[in-house]
Amino acid sequence: MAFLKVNHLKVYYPVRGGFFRRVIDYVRAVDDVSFELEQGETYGLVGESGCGKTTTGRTIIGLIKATAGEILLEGKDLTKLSRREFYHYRKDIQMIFQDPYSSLNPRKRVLDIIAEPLRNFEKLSPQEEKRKVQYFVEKVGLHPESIYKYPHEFSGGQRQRIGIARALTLNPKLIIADEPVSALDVSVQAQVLNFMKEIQKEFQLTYLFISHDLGIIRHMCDRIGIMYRGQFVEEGTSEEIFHDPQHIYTKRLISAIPNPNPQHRQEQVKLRQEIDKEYHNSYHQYFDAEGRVYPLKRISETHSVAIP
Amino acid sequence: MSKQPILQIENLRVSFRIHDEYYAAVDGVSLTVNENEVVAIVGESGCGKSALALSIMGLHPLERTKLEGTIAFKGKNLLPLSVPQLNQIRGKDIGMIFQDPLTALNPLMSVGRQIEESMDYHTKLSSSAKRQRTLELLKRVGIPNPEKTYDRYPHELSGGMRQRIVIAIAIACEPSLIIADEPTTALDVTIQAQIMGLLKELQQQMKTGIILITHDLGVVAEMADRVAVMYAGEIVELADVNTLFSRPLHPYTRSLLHSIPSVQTRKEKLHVIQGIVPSLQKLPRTGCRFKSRISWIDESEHEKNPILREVAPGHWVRCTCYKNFYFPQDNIGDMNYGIS
Amino acid sequence: MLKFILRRIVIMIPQLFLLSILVFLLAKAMPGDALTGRLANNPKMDAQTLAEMKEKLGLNDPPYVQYVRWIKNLMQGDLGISYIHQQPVTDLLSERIGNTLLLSACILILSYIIAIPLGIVSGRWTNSLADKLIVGYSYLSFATPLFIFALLMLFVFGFILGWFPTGGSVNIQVEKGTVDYYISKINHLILPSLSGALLSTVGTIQYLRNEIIDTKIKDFVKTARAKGVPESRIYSRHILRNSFLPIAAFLGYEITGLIGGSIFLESIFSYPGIGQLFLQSIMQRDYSVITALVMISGLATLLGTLLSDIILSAVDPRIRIE
Amino acid sequence: MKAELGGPQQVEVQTEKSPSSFSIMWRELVRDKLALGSLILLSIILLIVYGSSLILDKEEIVKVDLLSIYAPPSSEHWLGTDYGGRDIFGQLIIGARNSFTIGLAITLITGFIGLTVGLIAGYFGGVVDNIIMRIIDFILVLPFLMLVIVFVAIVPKYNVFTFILIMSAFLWTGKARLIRAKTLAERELDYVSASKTLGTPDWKIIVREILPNLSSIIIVNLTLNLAGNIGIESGLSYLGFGLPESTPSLGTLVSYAMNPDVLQNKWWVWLPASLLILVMMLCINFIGQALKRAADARQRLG
Amino acid sequence: SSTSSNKEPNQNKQTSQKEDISKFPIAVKNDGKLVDGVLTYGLVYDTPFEGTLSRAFYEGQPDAEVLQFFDEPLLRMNENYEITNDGAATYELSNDKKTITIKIKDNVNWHDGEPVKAEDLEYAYLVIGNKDYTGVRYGDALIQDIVGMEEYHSGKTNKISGIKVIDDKTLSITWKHANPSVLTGIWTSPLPKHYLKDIPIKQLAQSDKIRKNPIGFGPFKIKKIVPGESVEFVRNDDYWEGKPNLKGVIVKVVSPKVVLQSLKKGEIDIAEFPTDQYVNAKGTKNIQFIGAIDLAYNYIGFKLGHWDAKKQENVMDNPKFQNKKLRQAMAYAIDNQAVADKLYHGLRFPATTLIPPSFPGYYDKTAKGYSYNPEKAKKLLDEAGYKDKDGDGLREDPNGKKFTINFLSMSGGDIAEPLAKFYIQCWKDVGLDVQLVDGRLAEFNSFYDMVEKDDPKVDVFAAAWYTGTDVDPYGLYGRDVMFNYSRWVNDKNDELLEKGHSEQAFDTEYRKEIYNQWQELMNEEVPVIPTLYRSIIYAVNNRVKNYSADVYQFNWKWKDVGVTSETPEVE
Ligand SMILES: Nc1ncnc2c1ncn2[C@@H]1O[C@H](COP(=O)(O)OP(=O)(O)OP(=O)(O)O)[C@@H](O)[C@H]1O
Ligand SMILES: Nc1ncnc2c1ncn2[C@@H]1O[C@H](COP(=O)(O)OP(=O)(O)OP(=O)(O)O)[C@@H](O)[C@H]1O
Ligand SMILES: [Mg+2]
Ligand SMILES: [Mg+2]
Ligand code: NI
Repeated sequence: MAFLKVNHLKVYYPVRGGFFRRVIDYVRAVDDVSFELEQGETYGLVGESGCGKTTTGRTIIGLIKATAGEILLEGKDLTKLSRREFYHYRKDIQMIFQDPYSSLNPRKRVLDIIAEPLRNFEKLSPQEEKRKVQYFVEKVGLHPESIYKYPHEFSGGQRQRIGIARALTLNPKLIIADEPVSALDVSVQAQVLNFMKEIQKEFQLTYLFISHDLGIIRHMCDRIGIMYRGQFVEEGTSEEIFHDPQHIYTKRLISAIPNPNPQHRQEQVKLRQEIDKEYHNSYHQYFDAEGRVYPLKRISETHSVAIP
Repeated sequence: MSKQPILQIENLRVSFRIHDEYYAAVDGVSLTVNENEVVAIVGESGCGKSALALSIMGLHPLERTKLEGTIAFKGKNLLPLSVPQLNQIRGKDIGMIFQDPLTALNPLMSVGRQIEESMDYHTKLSSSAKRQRTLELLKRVGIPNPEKTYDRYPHELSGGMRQRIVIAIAIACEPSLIIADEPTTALDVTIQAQIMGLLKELQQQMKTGIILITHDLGVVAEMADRVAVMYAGEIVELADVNTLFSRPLHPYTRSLLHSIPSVQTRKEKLHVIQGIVPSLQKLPRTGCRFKSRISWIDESEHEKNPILREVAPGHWVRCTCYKNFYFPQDNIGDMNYGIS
Repeated sequence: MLKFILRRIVIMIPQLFLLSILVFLLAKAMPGDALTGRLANNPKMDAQTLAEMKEKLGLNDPPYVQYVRWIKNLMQGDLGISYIHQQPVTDLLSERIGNTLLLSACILILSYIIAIPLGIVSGRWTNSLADKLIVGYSYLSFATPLFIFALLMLFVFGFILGWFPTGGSVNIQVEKGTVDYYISKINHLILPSLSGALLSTVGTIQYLRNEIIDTKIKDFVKTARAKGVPESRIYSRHILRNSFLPIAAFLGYEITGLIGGSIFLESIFSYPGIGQLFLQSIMQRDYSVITALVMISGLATLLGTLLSDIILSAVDPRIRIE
Repeated sequence: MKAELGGPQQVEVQTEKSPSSFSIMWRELVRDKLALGSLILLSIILLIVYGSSLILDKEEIVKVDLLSIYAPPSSEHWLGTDYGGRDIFGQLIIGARNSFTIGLAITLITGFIGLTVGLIAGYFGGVVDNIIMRIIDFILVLPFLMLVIVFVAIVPKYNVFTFILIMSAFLWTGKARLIRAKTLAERELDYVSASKTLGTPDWKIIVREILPNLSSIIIVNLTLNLAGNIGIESGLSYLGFGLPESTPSLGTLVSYAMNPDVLQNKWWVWLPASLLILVMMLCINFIGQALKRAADARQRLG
Repeated sequence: SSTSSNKEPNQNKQTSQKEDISKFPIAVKNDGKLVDGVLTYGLVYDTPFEGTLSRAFYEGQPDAEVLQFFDEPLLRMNENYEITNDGAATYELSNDKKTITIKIKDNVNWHDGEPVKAEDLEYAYLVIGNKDYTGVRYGDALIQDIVGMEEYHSGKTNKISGIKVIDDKTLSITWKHANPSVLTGIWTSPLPKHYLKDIPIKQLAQSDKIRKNPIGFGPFKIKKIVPGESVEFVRNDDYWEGKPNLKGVIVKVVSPKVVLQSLKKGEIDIAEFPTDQYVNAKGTKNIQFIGAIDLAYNYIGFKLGHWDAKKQENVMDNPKFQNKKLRQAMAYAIDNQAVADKLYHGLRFPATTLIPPSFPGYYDKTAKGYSYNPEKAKKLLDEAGYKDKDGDGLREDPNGKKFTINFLSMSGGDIAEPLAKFYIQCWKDVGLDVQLVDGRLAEFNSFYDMVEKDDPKVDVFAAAWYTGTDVDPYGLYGRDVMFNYSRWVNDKNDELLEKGHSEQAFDTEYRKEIYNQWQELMNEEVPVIPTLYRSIIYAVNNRVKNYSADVYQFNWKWKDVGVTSETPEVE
């Protein structure tokens, strides 16, 4: 059984209008999305800005209410749980946020930030609490003394680590990372990515890794789902997606990545032009009359594509 | 093929006043941009890229900024010019593209008017001629429906469209130099690819020089002719794009290249640059500024007063600390690399 | 657009309805009524006639009956009859409201005429001497009570220097409709409106100043500079237009403040308008006038906010009213 | 009236996200000579006022003395007397104390209500926010003067305390709006989402997470508000609904200037109080502006 | 007749000076030669005038001041406020004193040229008595006492049987009772029937014919009205008594705050001057001050019972102040002389009886009243059993219980507070614990609300009455009179008041004797303590001639008022 199974998830935001500000339409931020995560793997969610990645992630962790569908964590449907019941599942899913600056409360010391979940779930004595916090602080590679500092005294990468330490304190099984490095400087990105890989092994974590940077996705993920306007266009292993993309949208996405080898400039441009041409010519093969993609179709054990 | 230099920056220092004292954010930068050439400036956030770009345009707040050195545009030093004099050049001879296409556009003005505006001051065209030209520009930057778009407001356009407008503004008067400060950072990859293509195309058509500021090495590889790597206000390495990617010398350049995950190759671990860029006030002002971040290179390997040296024709590196730093895949010996 | 306005007006109805109930209850909760202690100049009155009059005025009915009667008339546009003025409230208001509107409009315009240049100077040249003086003035005006200031203005310019008339809204001896008549009207307006305006600039100055400081470091201003737009045009075309937005938005709220200020100004300058009328009616428990005035000022406030929204949507293309 | 200044839309203050904002505020205050001078002057005034009002016999000061009506300043009455022969200086001291206390109390009470309501509306949003905002809108259209009159008439004991309550009942709305707007912005930040995912209850998020981050704008706003609230009762005194005269206040003293004779010939009755209001307001304003600069990185003096 | 003051003047003055109203000239002095000029008359009020410009309908004092220029009663008064035959009509009283016959002079014409007729006066009564009438004049006992008035008022008849139009210019009115108040209080202001008759009575007060284009038969005609702020009058050449001296009059509202400056600048020629500003205004060169004693007095009343609305009479059932000695002691304890001298600089002066000196014929000059005598007050209190038993300096009631008196005083003007404070201090000095009701002064409406409704919170209250021209105090102190706020009832009082307006009382000597007895009774019983009499002062520009301070115009006429230069004198 899959560790996390998302079934026909839909998240609609109401659009109000008309005379009485009634709901006249919906933004279909996530529109019938299904995927599965196995324990210990990293699943990447990629797509253009606004395609619904964040919404998917936040719905799974319960920050946003699902409009329809199921989110099964080890077989238990999270969407059907009451607030109270959900509380117990809180510990199993944690999140790493995009912006290390706004995700840490600037008015709290690192100790208080990291201890916050402990205080909510475990009754520990101050000593125990401190010990535990220090343990995690060291785990994420910071000096144990850091716990008395405030977030602004750390660099972006260090902050992101603090965020990770906070997520780890409850021994979660699943971590949702929503663009964990996109706000970081190039030189710091690597630090965090490496570190995330390390702790994944150590703590047996499952990642749902959200990003629009295909380089990072490729580096981190075992399996990848490509999203387009709230739906999946393609899903497969990293190899399959990058070396054998099936959907024109996927191809286009991959060809758009700049090639860091100046020698291949010409070819890259040519490739891009070809794919663009293909995209325009064969558009109707991939998208229906309303410009929406077709349901996923399995083409191999691990690879599915949205083609008619 | 000999190219005409259009911009020659000599020993530029840009200092900002913080707590009554001036701190240099750009420190002794010299750089030449030739006609029809794309010079990329890369570096970590805060290394002074934007400060450099803004000083060319004279856009720093005068009361809090000190500019030293020379910025010669077509042989004329821009630094001593007054604002009205600068206005003759801004927009006409030098165009600028900003990072965030939403904030760079006036929300209350139709985009057509915003493009036209620079023509108001630099040309004597009639208003219908200006409009005509604006529509052409819109078409040129790939806006499908220029007539309609002319009267639109920025918020009604998508990010990619907006950036096209910003580019149209920059090229409105056919400048001979365009400064693009992270023109694609805020955009999705697919849009980024389009915008890069557009820029390249325009550059080739108009034979303008471009200063391209970015931190995305992929973009650099695809766009630039020459690359300047900046660290802590200084240029640490300057070379043509092929050289820089195939034979990076400065440890900082190397680290940058290795720390970026690539789609093509999958590594288990990425290279990590230790530490962080120090803040402006705490910047080391003597010695090799990168020293503190490469602990495995011995103190003594760094120069006391590192200068930018031409180690091979067109390849400049600051500090000699790279010399004993061995990279197996490099073949330094093959080439005529020496220390002059 | 029309739909939006309509919708907003529909939303106003329950608010006004609630206001009407509250106002009515409050009016009744005030001690005394229109006849309390008020027969000062009619020394001849017996208890029976007094009771009869109360009956006639409906003061003896249970409050809800009075309310229903009032609201029914209100909906037909009948605001009742002022007891004190023995005249339909609508007539009374039409006599007075013109003056107040004129005065308020003058104050508003004058205060903008004064505040906008000052705000611009102070925002453009922050921390300059001029800026400090302007900020100093705005604090001073904030700290000065309106009634003291108005009195001083009246003494200095009205009496000591004798430049302006010291009371009333128009010289009775000029013929209505003549040029003289309008000159006289303006002449009577200058002093009160200037007093009001000089003290009501602080908000505008401060908003404008802050807004300019905020706007002038925005990216699009940099873009404009990079285009080679001269500094004066940068301000006139880019910074100011954007900075005026919150002021436009504030315009509607100003109306409420003006009604409050007019009470002071009108009584000091003997300028017969609704502010003074309101005070008089409150003091004399002239219920029909009080309730009418409150309803009108409530409506004005609501319309003011609506106006602000409309202005805002007119100048800011980002806010579109469908 | 003057109290409007706080207004429906507060001046935007950008929050500096750093815990040491108190020390930044202090630094900014000390750096600004004007603000520092204001702080010192204000402290001295308050010390004198609160100190000497302990010594002064209030009964004695408000006692009518028909033998020394409108006495000009002399050694016996430093600032002369009013129409009741009461010592102006004593009234000034006690009045300043009352006015400052009133201003402070109104500021604090409205701050507290505004904060609570604003936080709740901003944090929960949706229906709660809608209802609260409608209530606030409604309060804005209420006839302030009339309500004051009704309240004054129906409260059994009209004194400083009830006055504070009445004024506070109206003046919290501006603050609630400001706090709400700030909270709305703040709750979008990830640290709030983080707390939610960590299972922290809503009330704790409001109190422990969001509130501390609003502290600097709250301080700035309250300071500037305090300045406005000090003279607040003078307008009402003019209309005859100020404090009873047995409770001296600066507003009452100032409003004596309504009498043209006092205004022109008896400066000692109203001028000291007016100046005191002015000085206190300016001091507080200068301090507030310095704090505001501290809270807004762009305007800092450096 | 009755009422109250809502304009408690503002007060003040330099400690040393003391004015004396009896030394004020009553008329202006000006020996200059008249020129044909326009005079400006200031209405000294904080509020605009209401603009109900009809004697049958007006209520506000400002309207009354406007009315005097273009309208007047048919009968004039003498210095005792008794009707004379000098006015636009003459009268004759029947032998039984129940019927008066009024004959309007021939040349008396309305401003539109129509003659003033007997039916116009009848019409005035028909309007006032009508059930649709919206004004307050029907409350007058003298009007209700007219034969047939009640029937007319209830709608049973459409004529008043007691009022007969004898011919075009002659009319008679018959009352059920003979009452000397007829001589001082009869209604003789006609309404122009030809002009108004088409308007329903209900809408008369709001009609343009009263508010915008009213007509009268007075010395000036209205030319223009700016509602609420000013009125322009022009000379009525057809005035029955001859052509007035002034070419025109402008009446405009002037705020009391700036009245002195307006006078100095010559912006207004005549204004009733706020007494509290007099000390500063004195000596102003371009104006003269004239003055007289006002028809009013201030008093402190004791709440002795309540008004029974059903029975329409006062019931004296409050035990707290039934002890006469306590009331007397409280009267002795207050120093009115000090109040008058220090707070009012002599422009108010201690009252000795409830009939003010402005009724020279009835004011008891010999009455001593209660002059300040704290020792006597203490003695009386001791006698009455109010002694300080617990040694706190305050007296307890005879049962030894804490005795607190709740004093209600009205706010308004600067002086209200120190005055109330001063009284409280005075009483405290004799050992009485007096507190302000609710700890504060009451605002006008709250004040009268509490007083009229006999709020149990109130023990003692300070108020004032304007007496009007009718000396008869019945309307203020009668058993069945609501305005008897102290609710004091006393048989002797009833008897004296009844006699005071009996047929016999047409004999002035008799009436005077009765009222002397009444004044003595009131001073002895002190249901109310008379405290102060008031002055009324007018400031008049030096160029004005023939103007005088007596409001009821018994020795001057607006027709004679003139100016001796084209422009006002300026200081
Ligand atoms: N609170 C909201 N109300 C209405 N629409 C919303 C809301 N939040 C998101 N959306 C819309 O839902 C869609 C998906 O948003 P989402 O944030 O999930 O995208 P994303 O893939 O994370 O994009 P990005 O890469 O920019 O973060 C977008 O079109 C967005 O405009
Ligand atoms: N107006 C200013 N006043 C003071 N310091 C400034 C100012 N502008 C920039 N700096 C400082 O100068 C340094 C260089 O800034 P600059 O904006 O040039 O960096 P950058 O390389 O463009 O970074 P990024 O990639 O983030 O845009 C930074 O430390 C920055 O904090
Ligand atoms: Mg997202
Ligand atoms: Mg930059
Ligand atoms: Ni080095």
